[in-house]
This record gives sequence, structure tokens and C-alpha cells, in this order.
Amino acid sequence: MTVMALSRSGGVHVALAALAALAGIVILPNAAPLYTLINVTLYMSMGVFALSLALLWGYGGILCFGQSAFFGLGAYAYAVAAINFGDTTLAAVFAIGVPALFAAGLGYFLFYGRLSDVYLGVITLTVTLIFFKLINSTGGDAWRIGAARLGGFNGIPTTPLLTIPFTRIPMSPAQMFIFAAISLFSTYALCKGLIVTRFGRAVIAVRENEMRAELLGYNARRLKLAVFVISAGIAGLAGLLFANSVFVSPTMFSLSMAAQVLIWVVVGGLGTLFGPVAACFALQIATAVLGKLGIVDPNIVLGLVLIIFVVFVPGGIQPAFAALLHRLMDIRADRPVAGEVAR
Amino acid sequence: MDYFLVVLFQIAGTVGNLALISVGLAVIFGMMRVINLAHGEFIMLGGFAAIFGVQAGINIWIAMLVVAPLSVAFLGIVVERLIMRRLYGRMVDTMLASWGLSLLLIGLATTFFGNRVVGIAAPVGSFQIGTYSLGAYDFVLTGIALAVFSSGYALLRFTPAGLIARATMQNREMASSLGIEPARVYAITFAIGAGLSGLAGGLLAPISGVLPTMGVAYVAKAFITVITGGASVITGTALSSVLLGSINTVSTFLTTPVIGDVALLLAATIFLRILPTGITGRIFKGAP
Amino acid sequence: MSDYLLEAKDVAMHFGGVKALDGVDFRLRKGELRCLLGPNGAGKTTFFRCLTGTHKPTRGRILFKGADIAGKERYDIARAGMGVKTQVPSLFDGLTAHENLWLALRTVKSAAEREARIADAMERVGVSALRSGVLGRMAHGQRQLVELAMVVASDPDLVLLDEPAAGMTDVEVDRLASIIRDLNRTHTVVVVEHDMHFIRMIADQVTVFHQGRILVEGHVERILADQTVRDVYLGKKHV
Amino acid sequence: MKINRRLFLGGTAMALTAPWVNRAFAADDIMIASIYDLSGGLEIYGQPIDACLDLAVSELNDAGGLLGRKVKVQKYDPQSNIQLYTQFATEAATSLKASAVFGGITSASREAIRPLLGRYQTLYFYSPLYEGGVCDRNTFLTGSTPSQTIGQLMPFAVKNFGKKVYVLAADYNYGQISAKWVRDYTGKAGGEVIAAEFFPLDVTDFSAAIQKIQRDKPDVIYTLLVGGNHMSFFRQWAAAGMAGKIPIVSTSFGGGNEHIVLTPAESDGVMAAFGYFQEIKSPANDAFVKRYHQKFGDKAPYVTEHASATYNAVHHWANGVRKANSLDRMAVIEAIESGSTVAGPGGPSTIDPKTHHCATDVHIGRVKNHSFEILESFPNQPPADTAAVCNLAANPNDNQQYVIQ
Repeated sequence: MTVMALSRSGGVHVALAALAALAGIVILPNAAPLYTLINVTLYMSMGVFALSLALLWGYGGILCFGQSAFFGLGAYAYAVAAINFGDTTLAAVFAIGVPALFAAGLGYFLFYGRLSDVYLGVITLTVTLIFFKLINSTGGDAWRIGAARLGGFNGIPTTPLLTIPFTRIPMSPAQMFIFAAISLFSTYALCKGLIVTRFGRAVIAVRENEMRAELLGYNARRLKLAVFVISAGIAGLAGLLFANSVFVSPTMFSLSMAAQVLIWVVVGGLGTLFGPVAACFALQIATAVLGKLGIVDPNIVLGLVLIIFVVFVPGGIQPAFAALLHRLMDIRADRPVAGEVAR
Repeated sequence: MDYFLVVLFQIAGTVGNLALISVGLAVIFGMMRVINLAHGEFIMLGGFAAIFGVQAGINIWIAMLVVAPLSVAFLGIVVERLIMRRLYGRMVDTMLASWGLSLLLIGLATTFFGNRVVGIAAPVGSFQIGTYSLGAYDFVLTGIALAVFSSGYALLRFTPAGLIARATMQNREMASSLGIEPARVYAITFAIGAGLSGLAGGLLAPISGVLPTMGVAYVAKAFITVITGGASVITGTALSSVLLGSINTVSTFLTTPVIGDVALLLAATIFLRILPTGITGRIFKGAP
Repeated sequence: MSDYLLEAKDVAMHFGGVKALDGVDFRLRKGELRCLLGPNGAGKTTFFRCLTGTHKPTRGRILFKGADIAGKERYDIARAGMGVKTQVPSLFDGLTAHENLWLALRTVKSAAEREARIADAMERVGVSALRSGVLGRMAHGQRQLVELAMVVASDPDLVLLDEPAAGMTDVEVDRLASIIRDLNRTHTVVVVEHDMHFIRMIADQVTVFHQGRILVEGHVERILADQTVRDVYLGKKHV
Repeated sequence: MKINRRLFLGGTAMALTAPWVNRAFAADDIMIASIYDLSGGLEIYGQPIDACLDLAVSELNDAGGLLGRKVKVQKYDPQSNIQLYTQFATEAATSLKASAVFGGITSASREAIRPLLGRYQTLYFYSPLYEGGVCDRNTFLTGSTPSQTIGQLMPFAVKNFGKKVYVLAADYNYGQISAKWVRDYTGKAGGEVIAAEFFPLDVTDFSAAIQKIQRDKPDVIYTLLVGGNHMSFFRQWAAAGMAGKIPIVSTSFGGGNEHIVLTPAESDGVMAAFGYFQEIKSPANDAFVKRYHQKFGDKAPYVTEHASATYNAVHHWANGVRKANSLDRMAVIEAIESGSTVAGPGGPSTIDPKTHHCATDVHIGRVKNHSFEILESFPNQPPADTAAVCNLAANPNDNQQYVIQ
């Protein structure tokens, strides 16, 4: 089933995601203990982060090693803006706008340089490492933007919590959970919708064959720049959610953060949207549980999972699941449903 | 005037250091197009091998120059046979698999070697320049780096084995049709690359502590040096080590180590933008 | 507006020391079916790449519908109305034939018109049966035809085909010839080719390239009988 | 496609709500939480702290526990990652509902979880030495502060070695603020800080700094370096042949076992000031060290000041619970504020009600062959720096960290 067909049946996927989000919003806040609520909010912020790379790399074909640069930039922009302006709704706009703006500048520098994807990957990795080293050394109190001290290695623990729009009341963990659920769902729907539009199809075309796309009149560089900026904005939104469920610190730019999001997309399935989000939840839970049980070092498990998936399940879980199910359906169904199988 | 001399010596030290930590990757990534993100961990294991060698009573020089490279080269063979062999040609997959390998090695090292920082004293004394006293060990490193690079160049350029290795890397099918067994060449080349990383780890042990998570600091710098170097593996990496090493040292002296590192990263980014295929994509084209 | 659809003036292309093109003057009228001939390395493919924007000519101007497109971006030239089929089939291998054509209809807004033009182009090139097949898994000949259908679907003012018959069986070559003749009823076509058998089947006006310059132009029968062209082709004499 | 998604969603939702924290705890045990890095770069600090905490808790349980109930510790290992600190602190406060949390090694991790524990109303004890200034009713700090250690070390250094001081500090709030105190006390002692360089925790190359030091020729070097990577300064200092040429004083060297990991050639002669040294000769310390090795064997990690202060913190908490005869947070706080002294291994540790800090003895030691020899001792030093700015009796809701300008 080609990517296009996959996306045409997007309507079903979006409806189902809406169901899941709604169920989550209604059931979890009052059923689950507060601790699980906060954790799920964190996992959802990571889910949005995974979506940003799933869109950029899966559909745009742009191998960005340093997606954590936009993630961290969004969180820091939110923290600095919220502390200085006090109005967190405006700060939220900064959280999305600043990384998007930075991506526009960086994207122009990258895409108008005709770089091959590995070089592009390494340069984006360099950018996030530069951010990590710079922010890490802003410990002194000379490093401040307005009233907000960047705090270097300590990060900004005094980041104000997101307030309910147009009020001054900071969101309670339950409200934060609902906001995160809505953000995750709407980002998923946005990505699903984007792919079906003419813009989305053009981006996929550029990924498949940049020269042919240009010979058909598509400005490949501008399309890549556009999807680069959009995915940076989504990563900024994820940074905003993360800033409200954990706290803003240089580790958001670190190599391990950049690695995690790549692992989720690979394990989840390149070219799919739901796969990376599911892999993100599963691996996050596994790391947390392993961290607490302490029987084995989480790195060992994460490392093994990644090696096994890359070598034995190259497509990632979602396509593997789909293939498994198609085989199951073929065996069980006595007369193969022509339409279903042929699609 | 002494201070200027000291800075010059310091540059030579940093260049030697950068070249050493990059040469292993130059072989594995430069020649084999395998993005080895576990390169930092190969260095770390080289460090531990040297330290355990010294603790077992082996002379420090043999531990660093023989035990460390051989043990990591052996690990290289195992890794190549189990994982990398299935991934040739799929460059992005080699990156992700090696990232998994890096996490796995960090986890294992933390579990078995514990996270206590271990170290051995530098085996060489110091010497004076005017009133300044400098560690002589840095220049031993630079000397060894020069030896490694020149022998590497000679091996690749003038020996039949070098020719076979280069040919196989460029066109695997053609090489096998000429009777060369690509799988064996790949295994040996990967092992040499891993061994060189182990050597770097062994030599770095005395001046910086060895702990399971030390690799992260080296992998980014090594990658950027090799990529800025460009197509020809040995010459390119040597050139970019000199270039980036000097920029790093000068800016560190003028400002702080952090700005020094940032300057290195920025310089590499700009180089890559001007010369998308690295330095030797233009000058010294075709040198090994 | 000059009465030529395409006019190249003193176009030159130097790669370092090599003079791939050394001052080419070329004129094409609307509705023509012109073949560009010449042995390998004569410069015909380089000239083709200058027309399509893959190369930026070192010297000279290329007027397409009166506007100079020398050195313009590929997509600007495509948007100006040039349909290009490259030497090695360049397609969206992960997508179906229908989707490939869908993408070719970049400017068509309404879905109905889009589907109609896709069906018509596929019919015209005879690849309707391949509609839902994924390009990556198709035979070479089929891929050549689908790429041709894509160019036809975008309804360009000028169709440029670089060795469309390469790697095709004789049966497929015959079919291709009739398709190109039919295409020429509605479109101006330029074909770069060196397969004499194929050229005889489709060409009337022909331009022969040699060592970066145009050696001779004229009707195909006259040109093929011309002695200098024979020598150049058989490599006896270097002009 | 659709089938697998329901399976997936169902699966993950179920895994989250099920309480996988299945500790075998009797219902009536008193739960306390400990959050210290037991792996990653800060493991060298976490191991001795964890051991001393266990020792204190086992002493409480051997004496019949508190309020007739056993004390149980739920341990969390944040793996030197601040993000896990906030997660585990939230879990300890909201899910485990611990009656007290002992946690945080770097000042960064303290400032990450202190506001959280305040918001979730859970009593918090921070035991490592730090840069001082925290004024928070919900928090008790049993480690030493600059006025106690730097206040004694600077006059000693300026008197013995000279006026020109060169500072090397870790680049985060501990290093930055302590460097200010060094500048302040050096001035008071008639000396001058000629330069101060700050290094993020991942820096391992100090060759440039060593050359700059030789160029500026200070009389004494003050180091506030932290963590495994910074140890390479002492290695490179010795490798450059500078060992012993310029005296080194510090209030962080030794806190991370530096004097044990480094060879004598690299560490002998370094002087440090702490509230506790394992080498202190006193009946209380001898008994403590004997009990410590009995419980953990001779290979047990070297007891740092952070570790002994954690031992004191547990006992301060126990005093509060016994005095208040309840686990209620405010009752315990008021009980501790009404006066609590612990006969700790490093000497008596007395809570100052106005600042929630501890007055402790302070000692200056010099490294000799992997251990410290005590040079001077200063009994019962008050936390003067914090007392100058913080008065929880007058304004109990004060909740911030005052920083010296």
C-alpha cells in the first residue's frame, strides 16, 4: 500500500485517534492517580515531539539528527517569554514561533547548499550540540534575558505554569493533561490532514525523487524548507508541553534527547505517524520502569531494542503489525475479500 | 614570547588529540560508509582495556599501544559479524544500529566496570619553556598520531592490501568478480578501524579519566573532523584535524573552553556549507 | 514575439578544460518534431541538459517563448511550459502510475479535470492497464512509457525526450514511434537519440551534433545520406 | 490496521494505571523516599550518601522504629539526569505519599525538586554541602555552607600562602555562588581573587587553564570543581609537572572521592575544609566508622561530609517525629524548630530554627597518600551567611534562595 493510499484512508485513522483522545480525557483525569496523570502528560509531550520528526523525516525525507534543537528552543522561548511577559498564552506563541523562525533561517542555509542527507544530518546534530554547550555555560547571572535567568546547567526551574487562556489561573495537572491530550490529537490530525493536501503530496513527491519533482515544476527547496519550518513549530509545541510537565534544562538539547526521538521514529515505523507515537509511549514506560526496578541498566535494553529493530524489523512496528494482520486475515478469511486485499 | 610558543605547542597537542580520536572513524565511516555512533564507546573500552592491563601489571606502554587496540579490534570483529555485515549500503541503518550499540556498550560498561572514574598517571614527565612547564605527554600523543597517519597513508597507498581494501570499498561487486572476498575485507577493515579507536582510548586514559559515559564527548568531534576532511580518508582527516584543532585551541586560549568547542563546531558547519564534499572533495582529490 | 518557440544563441558549456558545447545556434518552430543526433560525447545530451536547467551554460542565451531561460532553475523552466523525459527514467518509484501522473498535474485545481487528463494521457500512451501498479516494481519499458505519459499529462508547450527508446524491445520501439507521431499532432517534440532505426520511423527535421557544435541540419533522408555525417558516425574522419 | 490499534491503546492504558510499584510493604510502615544518583557521572557522590542513609535508618529500626512502626526507604536512582529527579520527586510526594524525602546531590537537582515538594506539601531534607541562601520552611539543610567552610579556609590560605587567589569553579549555581563567597571572604582576609574560570561539568581539557595559571602566577589556587570529568584537571596539573608548586585549597575536593581515585602524585598536598572527615579522631567518629564498616564491610565507600550530613538529617527527622509524636508535616517541622541536636560523627549538629540549617564543627584537612590529615578544627560554626538574610520565624512563608550580589 503506497504512502498516498495510506494517507487517503487517513480519515479513519483520525477518527479513531479522536476516539482515543476523548476516552483519555474523560476517563483518566479522575480515575488514574495524580502521578500517572503527570507522567502521561509528559509522554504526550514526547508524542508530539515524535510526530514532528515523523512528519519531517517520514514524509519530508529530511534526515534531521538535531530535532532536539527546536524542542529545547521552544521550551526556553516559552520560559523566557512567560517570565518576562507574565502572559503564558503569548509565551506559548513564542514557544512555537521562535523555533519555526530559527528553522527558516537554518533551513535556508541548509537546503540552498545542495547538501546530501548525511551531511545535513550531521550539521543539524552540530547545531543542537552548539545549543547544548552554549546554554550549559550560561550559569552566571550575567546571562539573563530581561527578568529571566538562563541558569545554565540548572535550567530554569521557576518557569511559570501555563495558565488557562485569558485567565491568570495556572493549569492544574488534570487540566494540563487535557491540554496535552488535545495538543497531541490536533497535531496528529494536522499531520494526517497535511499529507492529503496538495502541499503534502508535493512534499512526498520531493522525498521520492527531487529531480523529477523539479522537472514537473515543484520548487523542491522551498517545499523542504516549508515542512522543516512546520515540523520545528510542532517540536516547539512539544517543548512547551515538556516545560510544563518537567522543567526547562539544557538536557533538552542533549545528544540523548536527539537519539531518543530518532529511535521512536525508527522503532515506530518510518513513513507512519501513529507508529512513532506508540513507540514513544512504550519505550518511555519501559525506561521509567527499568529505572525504578534497577535490575538492569535501561541503556542495555534501549540499545538492544534499537539494534533488533534496525536489523530484523527495518520497517518498524506499525508496518510489521499491518503485514502480520494482513497475513492473519488472509488465513482466517475463507474467501479473500477482493477489495480489501488488492488495495 | 614564551606564551606564544606555549600556545603553538598546545595547538600541536590538540591537533594530535583530535587526529587520534578521529582516525578510527575515518576508516569505518570514511572508507566503509558505516556511520559508527559507537565510536566513542570503542574509545572508552580502549581506555578501560589499557587501565586493566596496567592494573594486571603489564607495562603501561604495552597496555596502551598493544592491549587496548587489540581488545577493541576483537570487539570490532564480533560487532561486524553480528550486526554491520547485514547493513552495508544502508547508511542510515548503520547509524541507528551503531547508536543502539553505543547505548548497549554504555549500559554494559556501567554494569560491569561501575561508574567510578579510574585513571593511570601519565607515563612521561614535563619539560620547561621559559617559565612555563608543559606536560610532555601531549606531544608523545602528537608523535604517535603522526606515525599512525603516515603508516596508514603508506599502507593504503603503496601496499597491495591497501589497494584491495580501497577497491572493495569503492565497488564491492567488481571486487568479488576479481576473486577478492568482500566479506573478509570488510571484517578486517572494520576491525582495523575499531582497533585504532581502541588505541586512541588507551592513549587518552592517562590525561582524562575513563568512565563509561566518556564516549559522548568524543563522537561528535570525531564525526565532524572526518566529514570536514572529506572523501580521502587519511589525508582529509589529517587536514581537518589541523584546521579544526587550531581553531579550537586558539579560541579556547582567547575565551573559554566552551567557546572553543562552539568555534570548532561553527567552523565545521561553515566548511561543510562551502565545500559540501569536505576539504579533499576539492584539493588532494583522490589521495587515499 | 519571434516566430520561433525555442531559440539558442551561441550557447557554450565548459567543464574545466573540456568544451562540451562550443557555440551552438539552434532554432525550433512550434509544431516541429526535431531529432538531435550525434555520436556519444558530441554534446547533444549536454545541450539537452542546458535546455532543461540541469546545467547553467557558460555562455549564450536560450529563448523559450521569447524569454531567456539560460541558467534558470529547473522548476521555473518546467513552469514556463517545458515537459522533460530524462535519459534514465526518473519517476516516483514508491508511488503508483496514477499517483505519478496526479503529481504531474500540478496546476490543475479541479479533481474531475485532473482524473480526466490522467485517463486521457494514459490512454494516449497505452499504459491505462498499469494505473495502480507501483512504479518501483515495473519493467524498464513500462517505466519509460509511464514517464512519457506524465509528460503528456502536464500538456507542455514543448516536449523534450532524451533517448526514449533506450533499452526497449523492437515491439516497444515501434509502439513508441507511433505514440510520438501521435503526440506531435498536438505538441512540439524534440527527441535526443542515436538509434538510426528509431529515427527513421519518427523524424522529419534533424540536427546533427559533433564535437560540441551543430554539424548539419535538414530533412532526415538527406542528412542520413550525407557523406560527412557517415564519416563522423563511422568515425573515419574528424572534421 | 484498525484491530491492532485498539489492542495497542488498550494495552498501554492498562500498563499505566496498574500500580507496578509493588513493594512488599506492610501497611503500617513509615515510608520515606531517598533520591540520590546511584549511576551516571554523579554515582561517586551517591554511593556513600546511600550507605549512611541505610545505616541511620537501620539504627532507628533496631531501636524499635518510630511511633512503634518500622521505617522503610523507597529508593529512586535518577541516573544523574535532572528530568528523572522531578519525575521521582513527584511520585514520592503524590503516589508514595512519603512522610519525608531525602534527596538531591547537585544544587541544580535540589532547585528542581524543592519547589515541587513544597507544592505537594512533602517534608524535604537536603544534606550535601552547598552555596547557602535557601530559605524555605518545608526544607531542612544539614550540610555546611560557605560561611562555615570558606569563612575558615580563606583566612588560613591567605595567611599561609599569600594574597593572590586564582579560582577554578564548576559552571552551575554551586560553583558560581561559592566563587562569589570566595571573592567576599578573600577580600575580608586581605587577599584578592585575580581570576575566576568556570567550567561546565562535561569539560575534560584543562591544558589552556593550566597555562593561564602559570602566566598569572597566583599564590594559591581555589578549586570548586565537581564531578568525574573535572578530576582530569588534577591529572593534567601533575602531568604538567606543577604538582605542589602552587598550593591548592578547595571546599569540593574530597567530596567526590577525588583523593582516592587520583594517585598520591596527583592529589597529595591539596587542602580542603569540610564539616566532616572520616579521619577525624573522636570517640563519636571512631564508633560511627566502626559501625559503618561492620554493616558495609571494609570496601565500603569513603564517608564524605555529604554522607555524614545525610546520617544527621535522618536523625534530625527522627527527633522531630518523636517530639511531635506524629507524622504530620507541620507538627514535625515545629518540633524540629523547637530544638534538635544530633551527636553526629563529625561533632554535634544543631538545627538553627530561623534558617533550618545546622551549626556544625568544621575541619581543615590535607591529602596525604589517599587520606586526609586533620590540620585544624573549628567547633560549632553557625550558618552565618544564610542567617543574615533568612528568618523563617519572622516570615514563615519565605520560599526562595538568596544569592550574594
